[in-house]
Amino acid sequence: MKDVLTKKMDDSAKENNVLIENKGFKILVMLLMDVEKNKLIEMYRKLLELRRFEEKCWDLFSQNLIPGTIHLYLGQEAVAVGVCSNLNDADYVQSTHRGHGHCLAKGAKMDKMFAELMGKATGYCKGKGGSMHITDASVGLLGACGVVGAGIVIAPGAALSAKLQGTDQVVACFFGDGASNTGNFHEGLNIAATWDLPVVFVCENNLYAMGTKQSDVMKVENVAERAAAYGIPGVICDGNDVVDVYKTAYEAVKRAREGKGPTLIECKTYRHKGHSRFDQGKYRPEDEVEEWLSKDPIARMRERLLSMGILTDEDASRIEKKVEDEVEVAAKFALESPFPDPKTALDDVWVEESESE
Amino acid sequence: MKDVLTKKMDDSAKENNVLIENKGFKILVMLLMDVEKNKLIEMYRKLLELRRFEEKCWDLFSQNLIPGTIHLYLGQEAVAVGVCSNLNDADYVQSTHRGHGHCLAKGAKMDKMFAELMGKATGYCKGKGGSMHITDASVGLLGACGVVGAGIVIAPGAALSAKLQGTDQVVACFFGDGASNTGNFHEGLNIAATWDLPVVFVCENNLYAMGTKQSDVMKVENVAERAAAYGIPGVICDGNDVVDVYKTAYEAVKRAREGKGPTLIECKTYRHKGHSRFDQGKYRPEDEVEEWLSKDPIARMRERLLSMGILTDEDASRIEKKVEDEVEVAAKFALESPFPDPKTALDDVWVEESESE
Amino acid sequence: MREIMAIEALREAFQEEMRNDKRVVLIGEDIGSKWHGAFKVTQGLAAEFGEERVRDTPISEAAIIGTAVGAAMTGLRPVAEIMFGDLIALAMDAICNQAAKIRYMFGGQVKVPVVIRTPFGGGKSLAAHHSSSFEAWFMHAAGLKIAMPSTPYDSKGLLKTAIRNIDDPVCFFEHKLCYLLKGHVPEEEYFIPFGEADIKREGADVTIVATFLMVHKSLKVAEEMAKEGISVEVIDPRTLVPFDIKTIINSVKKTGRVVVVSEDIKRAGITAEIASQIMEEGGFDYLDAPIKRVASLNTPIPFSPPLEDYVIPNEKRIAKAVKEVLA
Amino acid sequence: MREIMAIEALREAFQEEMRNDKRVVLIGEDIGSKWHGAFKVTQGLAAEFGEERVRDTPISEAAIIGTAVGAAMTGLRPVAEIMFGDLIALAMDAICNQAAKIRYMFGGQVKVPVVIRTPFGGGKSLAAHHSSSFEAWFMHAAGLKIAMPSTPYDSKGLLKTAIRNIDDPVCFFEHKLCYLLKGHVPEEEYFIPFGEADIKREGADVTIVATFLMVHKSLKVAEEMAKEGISVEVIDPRTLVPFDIKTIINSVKKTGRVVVVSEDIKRAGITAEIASQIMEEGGFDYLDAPIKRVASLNTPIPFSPPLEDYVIPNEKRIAKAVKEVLA
Ligand SMILES: Cc1ncc(C[n+]2csc(CCOP(=O)(O)OP(=O)(O)O)c2C)c(N)n1
Ligand SMILES: Cc1ncc(C[n+]2csc(CCOP(=O)(O)OP(=O)(O)O)c2C)c(N)n1
Ligand SMILES: [Mg+2]
Ligand SMILES: [Mg+2]
Repeated sequence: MKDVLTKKMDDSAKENNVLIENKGFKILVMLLMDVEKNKLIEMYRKLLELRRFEEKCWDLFSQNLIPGTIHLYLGQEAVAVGVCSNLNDADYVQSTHRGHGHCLAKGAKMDKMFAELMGKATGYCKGKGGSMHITDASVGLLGACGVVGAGIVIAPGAALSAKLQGTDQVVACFFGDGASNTGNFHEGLNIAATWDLPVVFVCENNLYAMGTKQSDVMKVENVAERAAAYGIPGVICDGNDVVDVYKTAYEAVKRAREGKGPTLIECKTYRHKGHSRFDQGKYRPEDEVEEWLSKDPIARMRERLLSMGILTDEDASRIEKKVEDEVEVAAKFALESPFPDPKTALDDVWVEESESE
Repeated sequence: MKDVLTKKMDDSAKENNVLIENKGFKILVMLLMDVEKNKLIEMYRKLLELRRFEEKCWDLFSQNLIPGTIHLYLGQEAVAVGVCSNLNDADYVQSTHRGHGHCLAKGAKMDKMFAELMGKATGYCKGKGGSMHITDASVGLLGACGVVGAGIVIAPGAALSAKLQGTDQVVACFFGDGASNTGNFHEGLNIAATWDLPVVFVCENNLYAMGTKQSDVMKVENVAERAAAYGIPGVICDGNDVVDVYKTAYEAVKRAREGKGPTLIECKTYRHKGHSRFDQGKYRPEDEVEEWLSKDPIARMRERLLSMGILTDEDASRIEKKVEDEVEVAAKFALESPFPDPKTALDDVWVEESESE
Repeated sequence: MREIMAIEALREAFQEEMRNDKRVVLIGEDIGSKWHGAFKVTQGLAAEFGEERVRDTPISEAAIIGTAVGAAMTGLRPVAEIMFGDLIALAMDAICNQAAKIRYMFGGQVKVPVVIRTPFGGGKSLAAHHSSSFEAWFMHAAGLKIAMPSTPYDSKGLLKTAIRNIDDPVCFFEHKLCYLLKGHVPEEEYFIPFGEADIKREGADVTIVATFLMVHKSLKVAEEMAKEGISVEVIDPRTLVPFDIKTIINSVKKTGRVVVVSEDIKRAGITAEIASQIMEEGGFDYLDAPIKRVASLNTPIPFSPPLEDYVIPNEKRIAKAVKEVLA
Repeated sequence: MREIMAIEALREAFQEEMRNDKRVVLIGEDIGSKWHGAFKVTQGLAAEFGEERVRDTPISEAAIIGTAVGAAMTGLRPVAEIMFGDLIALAMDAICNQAAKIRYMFGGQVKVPVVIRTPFGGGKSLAAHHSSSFEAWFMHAAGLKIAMPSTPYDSKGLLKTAIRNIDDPVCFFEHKLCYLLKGHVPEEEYFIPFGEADIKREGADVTIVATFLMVHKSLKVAEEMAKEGISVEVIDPRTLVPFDIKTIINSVKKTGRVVVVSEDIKRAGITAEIASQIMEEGGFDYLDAPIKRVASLNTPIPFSPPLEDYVIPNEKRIAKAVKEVLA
């Protein structure tokens, strides 16, 4: 069970009368009591997987091996990992144009992802989707989406499926600060709220939508405040702290699974690179960038685990080495894979027939 | 000046140290001091005009003299009159599918309105628009609109015009409770808020969107609560009390005119008839209907003015007679007007040419 | 033989399909027990199947379709309704960028068995926001199948096929003035396959290809023409995607003359595509005259009856076109 | 003679028109001084004209158009930008139900001089949400004028006309792969009227009607064909509404053979309308072979280069069609 960690933590906090404000630290105290160490280590490993995967992407597209454009998840890893660590295999995730992290965190495999990004026949979408439509339906992904905000009306549909079919599945729906200004945001949150659907809306507020500062296009400081318009809880968390994200999502997922309806979570975070392929992010003040780089979610988690003795330097190195090797193997698979036969462009329009020329 | 009334009222309230909670009553106290009686009488006259106009419509379409469908404003008169009494001739009004009241309150003439509703060549839109697109651009109307919510993104544009052209015009944008669930509501309010545009968003919450109860399609009790999502004021008023609407809109219009940005006003009101032509409103509980009918905005205003001595029974009868006569004259004009030449269907697609067949 | 109205035929299709398969759910504005749908198609369905399966929504066209798409991707077979065809403009992204493209973009990993219903057409003096015919937009969006029944019989048979047998997104378009037309509808279950045109009347001199209400207007014209000794064949394609060009070409081989009639505006409308396909797929060599298109004039639909009548094709215009191709 | 890129030509048009008329304002996502537009068309404009007149917006496509429409109705001459053509699906109501219909519905009381810009087209491996060509949708919406320039010269001249001289709503479509093409552009002010096709190359044997990037591909084909002694005329209509059918018919009278080439998908695309108009407006009697349409296959645009190349028309397919109409 995914939620054992938090439950044990809460129970034992009560028992021990631990009174610690910081949620992340509170969990770490529990861990010192040896509760579910592995969960935290696994989250760290995941963070690292997302990081190395994206670094390799950066590398590959610098070599022109990835066509089109690409939106890297670098810097936001704690959000996807923190949220998805609360999900079961059967749960759904609606992703965005910046979707590699969501895919990996939900369990997609790196080899078929690299292959898709490179437009290879062995990719998840047989080369038809690329970065902006990458998905692995077999692990509950509803897909990356090139239209900002469009997934926010699709996610409630998956939740409706779960509700009507009587499963306890929940849907995590990711989107950016910019997406919260779209009409789809309003309609999607309202319908999910009205119908008490099991959706966790996760806004990754990285302060910018392309070059546009969030504060220039909305008069509220926090996207979470918008939850009030739908009569659902709106919660803010530190999107660069995987433990805080985990804990915040835990409550929201629980609420959704119990049939109590959606929650809007806002994760304050930052992207390390520009918006997309060629953007250098010059519109962002240097000190702002520096400040956020110093809050790197992976370094923070590593340091914590080390300082609390959950991880030794050697463990850490071993994990890091392993992830790096896996990334290389996966990229190699993709590099060596063939491009699709052009005629396959006619497949997959319809379920039964192919299109004709 | 349209806003003198409220200003005088406030000043003199301060001077006299009047401490009366009810805003409507407070104004009446001022009136007893003989401040701007005429304003109130004019509002009453307007209310009556809207009422008699719609009653005549009801009559005409019962005789099959109005083609298509029609959404009567009966019962909601205090909203249009209360808001528009704050507007100058140069100000704009964005109307809805239920737009007759907005048009009349902003100064459209009954004769050309009846003619349009009947599809006559002498109508405001030469028979091309009908009830759902009725408008008089010469008095600042941006038009009725058949697509629920669509006007909410158009209104900010008119406000942008005013702002960039340096006028002090404001835009009153009307819409229903149902419209507040559309994506356009979200995008329109957000862009107006972000740009501090002079718009007063007026939600006429009549509890229903066709047969759908507001409380079944949103989890917040008041549409006004949604203002919080845009960082603008949200205010509720008694939509069946023209004085309360007037006073509430006064503040919002002032704010807009001073460049301080939009306000969302929610007017709680009720439609007396069904939603449209053939609807009998059977989905509404009888006691609810009764309760609201007892709060009829016109009867209330009449009674008040009488009891406060602003209007005598004779004055009232004279006004009523006059309005009724005007309605009859206007309807006669429309009835006697010709239908348009079919070929004129090709005009007005383009500014310069006509379409060809 | 039983004659019922199209709205009854559609309702019957829903009843049968909803009884047959729990995954079929209806999503739309005012389709439930308070209003029963703007045209009363869904009357009684909420009472029989409950509000969980016949879901009234907020006025949120994008979310109506988006939610249906998400549900279709995850195991339901939703039927989403947009109350008036014009309002489908508010859901174009959900329909044409999402529903239509998802399977393809994802390399066939998922299917999206959603049915999107909406009524098109004028003739009721509802003016420019409630009278449009936008079917050409969807014909031009890769990934959507499209049905547009003209009769009660076709309505039931095509809707049942759309719900039960087609795993791709279907746009199921209806026509406001066809709703109350009566016609023969068997009480037994039946399915009409997509991609099979129906010859509504056989003839030898001219082929009319028509959809929706224009089928009925064309049939009247054919009847009138028969009195003058002109034999008109009237073909209703019934589905635009897939499109049964073969049946039409066979007819053209016989008649050598074609009039294509549709209520959507002429410019870039479905008559253009149908005429082009006829030319390309073998018709050119058999044609004795250029194909005539009869469609609405290139204007929004006006409110006033004399104007509206002028813009939308009527029997007179159809007859004139028939005479012209025969001239 | 000065040669500049289309993005520079467009920018110059903006500069001239914004200097000329204060009422011209730009509204769109990331068009200002932070990003300069996704394709850098608006670079420098915010610096020169200020943020009040070059307005960055939230990600709110419907409000971008709606706001521009409201502004146009009340005295401004706004130019609204949708960052990618596919996303225009989010603003279909504002464009096709409001901008297009308002003047008509209101019986001519107002005008709506708004220009709506967006880039269409594939070829950049941007996949199905950033590569579509939806111009046919707008050609099928009564009340919109449509320009789609293929060269820098046409870009500047048509944009200036759209902003200054046309009081109706204009859809001004651009093509991503035409942006960086260079061509001769006069430094002086000039205006290209809507409704005048341009013969990009004269020829006697076959007429190619093409738009956007297909003009350039067709010109290459024409050059190749010339070597084989086949003389190809290439006509670019430049505006879809109004549409200059006369110039095309005159060409057809000469050549008797036509290929229509467009990047939008074939089914119900602009090639259907163009082919139909040619047939109806006098072409039929002069045609020696059925008109051939070359367009994208009826699929969403795939991501991977070999797939995308297969779906979008290339020189080979155009050449093949030319040979076929000549056969
Ligand atoms: C509806 C829509 N509008 C515009 C775009 C172009 N675009 C792509 S990403 C992006 C910014 C999105 O910002 P945000 O939602 O904050 O996500 P982030 O990129 O910051 O992760 C924009 C404007 C788009 N893809 N879809
Ligand atoms: C976008 C849209 N969806 C649906 C409709 C059909 N319709 C017309 S009026 C209406 C109800 C509107 O409710 P509300 O906004 O509360 O206004 P009211 O009728 O109560 O004045 C509906 C659903 C429409 N015209 N436009
Ligand atoms: Mg962002
Ligand atoms: Mg209402």
